[in-house]
Amino acid sequence: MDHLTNLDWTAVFLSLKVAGVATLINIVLGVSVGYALARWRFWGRDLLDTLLTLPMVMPPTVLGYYLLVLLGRRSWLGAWLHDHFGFSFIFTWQGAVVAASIVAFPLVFKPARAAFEAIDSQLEQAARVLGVSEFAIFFRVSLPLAWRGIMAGVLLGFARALGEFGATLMVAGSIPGQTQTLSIAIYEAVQAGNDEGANLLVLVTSLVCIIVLLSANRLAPGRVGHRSHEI
Amino acid sequence: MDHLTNLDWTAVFLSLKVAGVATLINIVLGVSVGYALARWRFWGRDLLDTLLTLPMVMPPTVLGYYLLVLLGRRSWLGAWLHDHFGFSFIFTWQGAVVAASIVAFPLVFKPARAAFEAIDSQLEQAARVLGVSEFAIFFRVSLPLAWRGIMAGVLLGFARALGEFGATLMVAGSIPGQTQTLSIAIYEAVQAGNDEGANLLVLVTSLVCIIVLLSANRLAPGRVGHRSHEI
Amino acid sequence: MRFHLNIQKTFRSREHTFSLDVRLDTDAQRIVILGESGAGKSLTLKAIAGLMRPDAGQILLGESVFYDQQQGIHLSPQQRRVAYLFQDYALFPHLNVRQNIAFGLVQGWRNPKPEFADPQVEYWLNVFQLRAVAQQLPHQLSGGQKQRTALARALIAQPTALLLDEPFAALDVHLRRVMRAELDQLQKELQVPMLLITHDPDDAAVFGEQVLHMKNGSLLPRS
Amino acid sequence: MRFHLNIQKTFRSREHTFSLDVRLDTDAQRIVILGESGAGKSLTLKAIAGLMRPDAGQILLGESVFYDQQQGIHLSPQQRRVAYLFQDYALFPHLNVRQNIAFGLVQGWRNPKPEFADPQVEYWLNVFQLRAVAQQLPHQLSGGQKQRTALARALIAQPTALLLDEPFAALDVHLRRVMRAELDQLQKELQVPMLLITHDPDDAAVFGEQVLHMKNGSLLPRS
Amino acid sequence: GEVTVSAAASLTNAFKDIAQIYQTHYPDAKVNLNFAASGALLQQIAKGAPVDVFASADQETMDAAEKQGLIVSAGRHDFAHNRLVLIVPTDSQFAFKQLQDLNQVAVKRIALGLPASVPVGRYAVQAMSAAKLWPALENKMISTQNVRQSLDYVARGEVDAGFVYASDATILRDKIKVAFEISLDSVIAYPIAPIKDSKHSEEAKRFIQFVSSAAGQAILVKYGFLKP
Ligand SMILES: Nc1ncnc2c1ncn2[C@@H]1O[C@H](COP(=O)(O)OP(=O)(O)OP(=O)(O)O)[C@@H](O)[C@H]1O
Ligand SMILES: Nc1ncnc2c1ncn2[C@@H]1O[C@H](COP(=O)(O)OP(=O)(O)OP(=O)(O)O)[C@@H](O)[C@H]1O
Ligand code: MOO
Ligand SMILES: [Mg+2]
Ligand SMILES: [Mg+2]
Repeated sequence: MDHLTNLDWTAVFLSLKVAGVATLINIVLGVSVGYALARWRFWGRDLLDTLLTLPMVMPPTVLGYYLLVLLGRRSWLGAWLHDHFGFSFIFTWQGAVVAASIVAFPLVFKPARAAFEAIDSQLEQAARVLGVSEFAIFFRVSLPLAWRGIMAGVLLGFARALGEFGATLMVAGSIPGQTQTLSIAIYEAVQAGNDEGANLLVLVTSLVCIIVLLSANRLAPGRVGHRSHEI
Repeated sequence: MDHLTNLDWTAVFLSLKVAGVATLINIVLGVSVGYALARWRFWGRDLLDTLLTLPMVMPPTVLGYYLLVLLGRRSWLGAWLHDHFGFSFIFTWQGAVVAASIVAFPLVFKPARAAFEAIDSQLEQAARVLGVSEFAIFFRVSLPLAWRGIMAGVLLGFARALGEFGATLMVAGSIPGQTQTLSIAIYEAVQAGNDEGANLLVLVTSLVCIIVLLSANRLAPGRVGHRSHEI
Repeated sequence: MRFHLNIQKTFRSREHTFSLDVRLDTDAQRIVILGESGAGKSLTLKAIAGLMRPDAGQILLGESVFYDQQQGIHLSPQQRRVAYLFQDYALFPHLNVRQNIAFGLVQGWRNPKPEFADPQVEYWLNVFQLRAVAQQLPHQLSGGQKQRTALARALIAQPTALLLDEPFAALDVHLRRVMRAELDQLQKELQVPMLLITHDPDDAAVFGEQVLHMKNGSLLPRS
Repeated sequence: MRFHLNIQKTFRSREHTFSLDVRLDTDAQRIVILGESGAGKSLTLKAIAGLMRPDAGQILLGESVFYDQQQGIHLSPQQRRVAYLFQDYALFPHLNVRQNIAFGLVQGWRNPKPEFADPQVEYWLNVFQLRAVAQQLPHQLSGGQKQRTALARALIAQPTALLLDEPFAALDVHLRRVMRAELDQLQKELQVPMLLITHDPDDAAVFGEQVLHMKNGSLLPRS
Repeated sequence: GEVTVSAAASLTNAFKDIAQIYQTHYPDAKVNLNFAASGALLQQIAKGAPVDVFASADQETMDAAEKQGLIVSAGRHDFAHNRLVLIVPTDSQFAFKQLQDLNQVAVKRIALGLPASVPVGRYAVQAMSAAKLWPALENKMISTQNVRQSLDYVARGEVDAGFVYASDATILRDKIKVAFEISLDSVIAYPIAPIKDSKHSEEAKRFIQFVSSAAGQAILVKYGFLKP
């Protein structure tokens, strides 16, 4: 029991670290890509959108296998990283971050795109006329107005990153204390017939997720200019 | 090869059926729940939202296990269904639908809620004053104005339902021609080291997904009242 | 028809408190409300339309009790069936001019088609000179076109009262005259009470059977 | 300062085609545009502000070339630095009155704080009688308060031209007078060209060094 | 030193115990255990995962590893045997004594690890083929992803019977029971081998020795495995 309790905490922190970093990456990438898809009209835009959604349809294990092929030491990229920096994604928590980011990416960029498209573009025009740079308009007008939709995607992405285990297991392995995240630990406990352990871990994961999601809701910037339904 | 080609098509149709029905269910449930969470203020609203997101964080296999406990022959519900209708979710495509729906549900309701919350409520008020019932307002004002955000979630949910295999495999088994979906077939091919088979199946799944998502984009009702960025 | 209004409502924001306290009991059919910006004119109309629930008081129109705090009555906007012109129009952005105007004519869960044809709609499209832009969406309209669309949308159903918040503010002098005449005639036909908020003395001249001044949330006795 | 305008633009919607063809060459500093609803007044101002790109023509203001189709010049709105009042205000819904007014004063990627204090902001809050509602969000404002906020936001930076689309339409007679005086003074200080769209003859009287009439997309010679 | 051991999922409980005892025996040692399906473990190793020891649940996977030159062939040996058993729910109405009994009409469904990837499934198919039952029973089979899924189906009464290893049957003991053991032509043997690219080959060798030592074998027996 003591042993289990100790194990839990490393796994909890590792999971938070992996899901947190993956979410940060996806906030940056997902919001940028969502914005680009919403604003720039180019040929094949919807096709690109669809291609970027494909990580969703692939069984995570398969995705993990492709990542292994891409990042492994035998690959061009993996070899280069290893030779120049002595670094490898395989069996490291950074590998888990890569897997979790890719799995959760569509969840972030797609709602972000929809939220940016729903903005009344006259407000961005008003900001332009006031002499504010496009860069600043993004942060001062577009982002706050798209906030709700973006947050919905980011929270989904965080939950998915926390729950992912198929691709993660493949790339990062399942080494307790190093790469064994909560969801991998759950999976392993189930496999080993340790049902109480698994239930406990599910409870812990759920609590972690509830706490993070609820605090994120609190963080949201003040209601964005909307009337309550009746005043 | 011939055998494989035959197998593909049953799996393709089965996958489409499962993901399609799951998506229909989620459109109804996810949009309703998203609307309810956006409009009704009640104690514990954000907590409920978070609880409904939890299927995301659980490894699908674990979710599948809980579903087995809930729907299996030994459960109250499973026994009742079996005794009165001779029907069981376990090892049937309907079971796969249940699994896929639950896994994809958060992806639909959360962006839907955000989209409903972003609507200018004055427009709903205008419809009220014009004597239109709340029911009709939902379909004639709220839904069209929230359309983009809802579609983003629905398409994500469809992709996820198509790609889901962990929970599906647990509930529905993997009976070729009956419950073996594309993603389960991919998983099995990968596990068996049949890489060409797996790659082919991945290609098929990706194509199916691309076709469905692209046609869904076309379906979207005309651009909802937004200026292009420059006129 | 007797029109009885007695409502109180307080808005508190961080630095500023605004108290609305409106009392009016009249048999006049045409009431014009003048008053400085921010006096509470729009809020008063909103309360009558059922879009703002007062903290206390009553609103009675003829036989109907729209609102009575003590009796716990607060009819929904749908039940009041008033014509209400929003000061900022509140046009449905996804519907064209024709559909916006026809919106209240159709019940059920589907919007009128973009080509929805109906004698009443045609009538108002002509009278308000909107025929040319009937197929355009709100964001493709000029300010005055939006205002006319919103007014037509409000007037088309048989309302129990006309509540118009600066109905001609965005129109040129000529159009104002045309529409004033049109509204004059409509009110006479329907014989329902009309409350009109305006800054234009000409409106007061035509419609001001009773002219009220509003200041700081209260109605001043007739000027 | 010479002001040269020669722009063409066609809008096609399903049933209706609208052609804008505006030609103007003037040294007047104060230009008032009158005209019926839907004549193309707002579109003309948008073209000058850089929010609508004409199909052909030139826009020159003093030494600056804002737009020249043949030379391929089309300055961004930021480069033109004009003060532009949107007919429907376009206030930022997530920022309070003070932040809206201060919006153009701060560069960088962060909005001014809700309590942002600055002599210029205080000046306009006072002059436009917005101090009491400075902390309120746009949806908590009356129509006239919105309009004044939008006007203050447009005027606060040192603009190269004033483009005002019905700036007083939502204001009562008294406030109109106050603000007209204020604008009059500002224009005299800045000495920049001013184009004002209005339906109010009093505006034309005060600001109409040159009064133009617009009809069907074109400017008619002075009345 | 440190040593990373990739072991088949079915060895989870036994290897966790072994690693713990090993570390108390050799306080300088630190064992990192990595569990997954044997096939996944092979793919990881093939793509350069820093693994020192590989313990597979079947010979085929280890053969593949050897063919790809991933392991030190000289160090490969079998460290445990297992038996194939048929399990049924504890409250089963059937009293199966032999494979032929499965051929009754009343028997509707049987859980079987996916033959293509789950070794236990492969052995079961071999046994049924040898008994001339295979095509007849084929459409009663429910393929499962792994042993645990087979166990769950049996434990929850969704299937009438399931094929697992004797070692797997130690899980969920209160819900399932072993009907009979199935005799096979070949023995079920678990191979272990050091990895060629290993940076901790000494530690790897010591760990492999410990698995085969009396202490290691005692633990394996506790979890239902047999001595090789
Ligand atoms: N939701 C709100 N919260 C706080 N204050 C509000 C809210 N809505 C309106 N107010 C305040 O109530 C006052 C009256 O507003 P109202 O819209 O009725 O003015 P009005 O008489 O219509 O003015 P105008 O002629 O400018 O449209 C204003 O000072 C406004 O700031
Ligand atoms: N995006 C667009 N697509 C099609 N037509 C448009 C578009 N924008 C404006 N129009 C049309 O151009 C014409 C001129 O519009 P504009 O807004 O300039 O009118 P205006 O003179 O400002 O009128 P008002 O006094 O009513 O505001 C109108 O008939 C309008 O319907
Ligand atoms: O279906 Mo999964 O999603 O194995 O992690
Ligand atoms: Mg008002
Ligand atoms: Mg205009």
